[in-house]
Amino acid sequence: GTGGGSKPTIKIGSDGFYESQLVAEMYAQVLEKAGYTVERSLALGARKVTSPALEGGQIDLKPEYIGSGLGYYDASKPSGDADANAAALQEILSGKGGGITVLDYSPGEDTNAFVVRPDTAAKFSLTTMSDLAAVQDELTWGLPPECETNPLCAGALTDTYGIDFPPANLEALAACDAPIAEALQNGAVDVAELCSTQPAIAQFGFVVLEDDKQTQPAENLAPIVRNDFLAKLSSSDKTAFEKLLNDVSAKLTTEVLTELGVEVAVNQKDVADVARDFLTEQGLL
Amino acid sequence: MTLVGRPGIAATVAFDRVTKRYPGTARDHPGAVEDLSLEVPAGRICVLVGPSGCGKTTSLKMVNRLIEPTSGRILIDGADAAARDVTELRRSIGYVIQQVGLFPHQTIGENVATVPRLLGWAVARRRERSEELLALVGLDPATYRDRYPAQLSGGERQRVGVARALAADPPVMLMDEPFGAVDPIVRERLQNEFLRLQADLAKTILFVTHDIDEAIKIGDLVAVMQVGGHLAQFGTPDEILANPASDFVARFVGADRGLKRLALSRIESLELRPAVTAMVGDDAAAARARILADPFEFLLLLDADNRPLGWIGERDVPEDGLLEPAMASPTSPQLDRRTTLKDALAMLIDAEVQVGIVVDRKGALRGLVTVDMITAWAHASTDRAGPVVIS
Amino acid sequence: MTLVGRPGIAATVAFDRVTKRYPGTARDHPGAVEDLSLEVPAGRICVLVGPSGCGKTTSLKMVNRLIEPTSGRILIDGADAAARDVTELRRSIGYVIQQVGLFPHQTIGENVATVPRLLGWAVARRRERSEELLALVGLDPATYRDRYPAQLSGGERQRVGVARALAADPPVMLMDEPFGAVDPIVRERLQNEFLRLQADLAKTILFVTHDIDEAIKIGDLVAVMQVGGHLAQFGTPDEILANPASDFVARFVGADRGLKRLALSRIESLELRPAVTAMVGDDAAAARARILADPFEFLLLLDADNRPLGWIGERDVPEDGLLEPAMASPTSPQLDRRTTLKDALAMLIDAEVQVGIVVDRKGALRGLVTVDMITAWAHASTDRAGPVVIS
Amino acid sequence: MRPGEPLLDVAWIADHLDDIAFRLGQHVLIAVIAVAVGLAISMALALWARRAPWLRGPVTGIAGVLYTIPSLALFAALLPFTGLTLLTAEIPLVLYTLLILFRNIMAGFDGVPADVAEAADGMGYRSAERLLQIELPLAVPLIIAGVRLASVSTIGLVMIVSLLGKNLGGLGVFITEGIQTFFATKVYVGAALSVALAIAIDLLLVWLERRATPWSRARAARAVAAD
Amino acid sequence: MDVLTATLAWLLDPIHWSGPDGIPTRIAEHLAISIVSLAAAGLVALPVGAIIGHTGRGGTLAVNLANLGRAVPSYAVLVIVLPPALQLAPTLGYEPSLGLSEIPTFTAMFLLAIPPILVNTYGGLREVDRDLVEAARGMGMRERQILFRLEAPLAMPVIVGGIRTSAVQVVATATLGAVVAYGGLGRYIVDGIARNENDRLFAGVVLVAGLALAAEGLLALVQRLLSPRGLPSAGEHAFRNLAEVPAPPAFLP
Ligand SMILES: Nc1ncnc2c1ncn2[C@@H]1O[C@H](COP(=O)(O)OP(=O)(O)OP(=O)(O)O)[C@@H](O)[C@H]1O
Ligand SMILES: Nc1ncnc2c1ncn2[C@@H]1O[C@H](COP(=O)(O)OP(=O)(O)OP(=O)(O)O)[C@@H](O)[C@H]1O
Ligand SMILES: [Mg+2]
Ligand SMILES: [Mg+2]
Repeated sequence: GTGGGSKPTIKIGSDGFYESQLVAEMYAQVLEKAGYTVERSLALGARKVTSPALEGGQIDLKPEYIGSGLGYYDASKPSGDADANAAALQEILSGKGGGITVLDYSPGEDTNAFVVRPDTAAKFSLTTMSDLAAVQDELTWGLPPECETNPLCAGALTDTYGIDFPPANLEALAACDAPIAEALQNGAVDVAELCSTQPAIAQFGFVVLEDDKQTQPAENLAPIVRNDFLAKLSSSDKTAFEKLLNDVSAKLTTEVLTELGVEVAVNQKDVADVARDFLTEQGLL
Repeated sequence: MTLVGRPGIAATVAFDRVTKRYPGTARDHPGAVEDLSLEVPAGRICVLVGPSGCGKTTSLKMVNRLIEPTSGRILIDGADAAARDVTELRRSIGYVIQQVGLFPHQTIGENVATVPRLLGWAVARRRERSEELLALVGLDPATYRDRYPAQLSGGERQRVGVARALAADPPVMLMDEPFGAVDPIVRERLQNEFLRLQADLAKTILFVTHDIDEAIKIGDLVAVMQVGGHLAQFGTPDEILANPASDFVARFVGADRGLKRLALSRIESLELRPAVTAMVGDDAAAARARILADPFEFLLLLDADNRPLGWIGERDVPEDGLLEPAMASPTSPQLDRRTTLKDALAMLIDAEVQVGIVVDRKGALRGLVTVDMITAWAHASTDRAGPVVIS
Repeated sequence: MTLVGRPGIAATVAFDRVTKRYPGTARDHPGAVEDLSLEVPAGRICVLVGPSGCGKTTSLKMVNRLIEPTSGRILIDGADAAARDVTELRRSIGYVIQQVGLFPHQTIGENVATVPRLLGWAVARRRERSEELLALVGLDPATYRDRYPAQLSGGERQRVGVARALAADPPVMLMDEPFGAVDPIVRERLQNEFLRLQADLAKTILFVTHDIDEAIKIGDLVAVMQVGGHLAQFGTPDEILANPASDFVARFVGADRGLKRLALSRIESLELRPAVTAMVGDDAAAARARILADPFEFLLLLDADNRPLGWIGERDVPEDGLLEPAMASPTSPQLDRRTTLKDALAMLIDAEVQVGIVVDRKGALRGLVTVDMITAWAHASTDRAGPVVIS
Repeated sequence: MRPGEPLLDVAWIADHLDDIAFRLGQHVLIAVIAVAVGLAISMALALWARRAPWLRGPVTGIAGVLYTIPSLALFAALLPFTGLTLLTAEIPLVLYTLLILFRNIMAGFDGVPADVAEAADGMGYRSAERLLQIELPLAVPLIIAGVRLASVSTIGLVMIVSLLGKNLGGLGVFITEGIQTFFATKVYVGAALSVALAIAIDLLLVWLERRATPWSRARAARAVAAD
Repeated sequence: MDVLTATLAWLLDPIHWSGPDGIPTRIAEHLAISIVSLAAAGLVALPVGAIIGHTGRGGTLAVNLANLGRAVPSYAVLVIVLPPALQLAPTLGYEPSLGLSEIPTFTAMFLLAIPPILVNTYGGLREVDRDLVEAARGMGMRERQILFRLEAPLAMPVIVGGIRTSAVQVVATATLGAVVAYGGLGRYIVDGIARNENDRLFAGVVLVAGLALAAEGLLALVQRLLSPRGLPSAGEHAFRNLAEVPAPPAFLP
């Protein structure tokens, strides 16, 4: 990394759950190495908090999932096409909080995954989501509260996979969260919407049903940063700054996200350490 | 008056070497009550009196076993209270406390009917009973039955407290400073009503007070207690006033105990002295002769119905003519048989002619009383066991 | 005693046609105080007495303006209280109430020094002052100064209350039933201490009580009030007892007011009667002759220092030989000049030989007193304005 | 929660003592600030309501209504103005203390015995002197009682602040993280420590009260002596 | 401001007044869990409170426990109870869905509801003038008669006060159930957040607040009805126990 002139202070935020924190931490560390002073506001409880925070300039930078980030503003937009999502998101964010820039997104993603217990998979011989339609009424579905209004959830299920919404047996549980995983593991639900990199999947040996018709949004991770911060940087610094973050994004494959997730959520390593080890190993520090 | 009047539902109450030490008080430290023995005959009022902290309340509560004695027995009609079922025992003993302890959430009627309800009397009988009792203590049932305690004056509450304690016509009543909380004037009235009541009911009553005058007025028997729970003296008010058993008792009953004693007896107990009298219209000369012959130098003029009109000094009786009302000069106190000797003495001291004229209900003369007669009576009635204690 | 003893820091207090009606009470309904006029000379104790609710407290509180009169003026040393700054006024008036109102969070020392602190005295002076006052009311400063009110008995608290009121040596003191909350024995003691104190201090004191006996004992002047806030009578205790102005007053002071009056005077006010005496070792024959000659039939035997040993009935005086102590039979009450006539009468009534022997401090004979002498005195001292009211 | 996970992962605790200490400290700080500010505001309101009694009802009522507003909604509403700051965190906490503190302070003033107040007036205390020298000291026990309750309550509530991120969450962060990552130990540590903290602060305040009110101990002493 | 109008509009929209996600259904669900939890808490807290209150033994312990319970947020209780509740379903043979929603929600609300009822019952009985109890005992009332005929009636306002506090905070906190897929008004709040629909969210808030106030009012009425006549109605006193103060609704993650 390069130095050159005094660097402004940057406020980095993240969503509540560990993966977002992890990536935010990576941003923070590379920027610190490059001489930026970093103020962290990690683990902001919910988008209800993070979005106003970013738009209001409480934070300058955060990792964003280009799919759900887009969905937060317009549930009808997100698609399976990463470029499209990124572009759409950029389009919306340009108008928010005096302009927000979406930098390069990661190759890897942490998208919605519909998973079942092995026994269920075996019993109904389920491998793809198309297999679900036939047995939909025999299963209890664990779907997030926003599913109904989310084209990628209710929409996709009905239109693409011919599954009625709401299903006969539905439990409304936030995706990727503790209760839904518990519920799935203990048979309170049979199909649950989790996140593809979620360690629980490995832990409990859940079976991820292949989204054979590519309905789920591209949920690649991209740094999003306030323009008024970028404006503070000399053009050279600005390029350097964007490169730093894009380099990080470049390293984040789905496998990486999953592994690191296990480190944090299963082995209970501290986010900062996990980030540091990874970056050093990747030669980014 | 069905039950109410029924007298003689009373029992003897006896303390037999009763001692109470509260836990936590030092070994050597005297108990709240020490080795108390006394017997209250059925139908009598025994007043426990003494300075604050001397063990009155403790003694009382041991009778209905709100407090259990450390040692000794309490016998009711000869039966050991400790042997009886405590609930049944308490229901058979009336209990009145200074704070009255009326149940604020129940009407006066319900309050009075408390024990009957506990005893499972029928509703009708309970109502009848509580009205009867309210009337008995001088509260109009129609007015008070449905009020709540908060709506009564202190004196009225005390009456209700007494009524409640009487409800099941218990042979024994315990009263802990029942009139302690009301002002002197009301208190006086309550005491008198209480005595009138007891005259009908003749309960056995243990009555606690720290006011010696109340004790003397109320008690058939008085037990003077001393801090440390010792019984300093037990006897009739007269005995205690006449012969205080110790300096403590003497000081407690007060220097004027002689006068207090006089309050215990009434004119009726004196041998009245005849007056030299004359009727309006009598011949003056004869009357003058009679009074001059007599050592006492005032002639008492009466009207046609023997009602005293006033005195005529012997020298002022005309030597002839007839006696006229106008001749009589200022009168003396008029007393009757029920006047206490103390009040009589007080009035005589105050009066011009220091001779009291005793009249009957119709106001007719019955005789005379003088200061000397009263002092002489006091003197004679003092039984001279032991020398007089001089305070 | 620096400040404390300083007498005569006192002011006259006068009520001039003062009326108080509490808001919300009906027009026709009488006020709490109606048209009250009376004057208390500097250095005197004026007791307001009357049944509950008669307006005593209201009257008192109008002096330090805790209550403002509806009409009329209150003059302190002739100056209208209403015209003075209320804070300054209150700080110049001592105030003692029945519940004492000690500040529970301050030590006794701090409590006593309250007004001095408000007046901004220096710390040292304040401490000195409060110790002085504690000593004055009979509480050892070393022991009590640093205690808290909760650690004192009722009686001790009352003393502290008085000390606190005296702290700034105010010319006027207001006391509302100051001894109302303590038991009769303690109360008696407090009253005596209070009188002793006032003898030194000579403050102008308005004192409220509903106990007529306390009023008579404490007051130089007594104002008897009647429910409705009317002044029923205002005068010295003796005037009120001798001539109650109305039936209400007569009933309120009680049937035995004659005796109460006796409590106001002492043996010293009697003309003592000489005794026929003889010394141990005198010749019996001579003594016998003397006593037989005298109408009174008891010889009083004295020891070498003129101290009475007892009576010898005239018939029992030996015809020859010398007089010996053994001959003297039971004695009579021994009184001294300070004994009240009431107590004297009480003792005489009680005694065997109904003659009181008055002795001096050393116990030497000064003379005799009899019941007749007392009653005669009472008779003589009653001024006969108006007929005697017979209750 | 995780299959075969020990009920309590002592190793994790051992490794994270400093982290735990930091969270604990943060928790205390946030709670103390909230109660202190709440006390100041309540006291001001109480003094005002003493002059204007009509205020009493409304103040109590409003303080009660505040209780039904979920903190998330409150945060969302505040964020644009106060940002991701301690201020944002404290505002709901402070609001939640008002009901308790205001009411106890008022009760403390009410509790001054009538005879004491009358004696004070009778001896010529000015209103301010009376307040500072008599009424406040006598209200102390009830005020401290209120502070104790407010503290325990606030300690439990600090959890809500973890919505505002790690920087402010106190022990709440452990609980949320523990839940997210199926790690019971964190949840237990978070809950247990806040209970312990509550006890500790409560005891501290009890001690403080004793120091501040020697007279009430005197009373107790006598009560014992009496019987 | 537009939030307010939007919320109002949402509330007035007939669509939201019918069907399984309709306001009536949600209120019914909300009331169901609240009432059941309250009833269960009462079944436990009233007898215990009565015993320690009458005998005066173990009071301080119970009260302090109740107060300290406040330091544990209901949300923590919820998630701590969730796993065992789910795992026990097979062995105890209830529907897993119960273990997912009802049981955790019920447990959290049950524990939340106990302290106020317990502490007030205890305190209410303690406040009864000892002289009265003495008089009653002296007249030969049995202990249970003293409890039921004297202490309980006199303490009734305080006891109902405790139930009132419990009710308010349970109603306000039962929204938590929505996190574990329970229904009730919490759904609107959770869903509103998840879907970023402020009107739905604040409609939920308003409905909960309304229901809480309704419960408050209703029980205040009951309290007045059950207050024994002849007693001067006691003014508001100081809070002596945390349990006398309704807990603010737990936050939603
Ligand atoms: N429950 C108790 N425990 C310990 N000591 C007690 C208890 N009750 C009373 N005492 C002590 O026992 C003694 C006698 O108390 P008791 O109440 O019988 O006195 P009393 O004569 O009724 O006094 P008072 O006239 O003030 O009512 C007192 O010293 C008191 O302090
Ligand atoms: N603040 C008040 N408002 C209305 N009426 C009052 C008030 N204070 C006293 N009164 C009434 O004024 C009358 C006189 O009251 P006050 O207190 O002066 O009587 P008191 O002689 O002191 O009685 P006690 O001996 O009981 O103290 C009573 O009828 C009382 O009811
Ligand atoms: Mg007693
Ligand atoms: Mg008065």
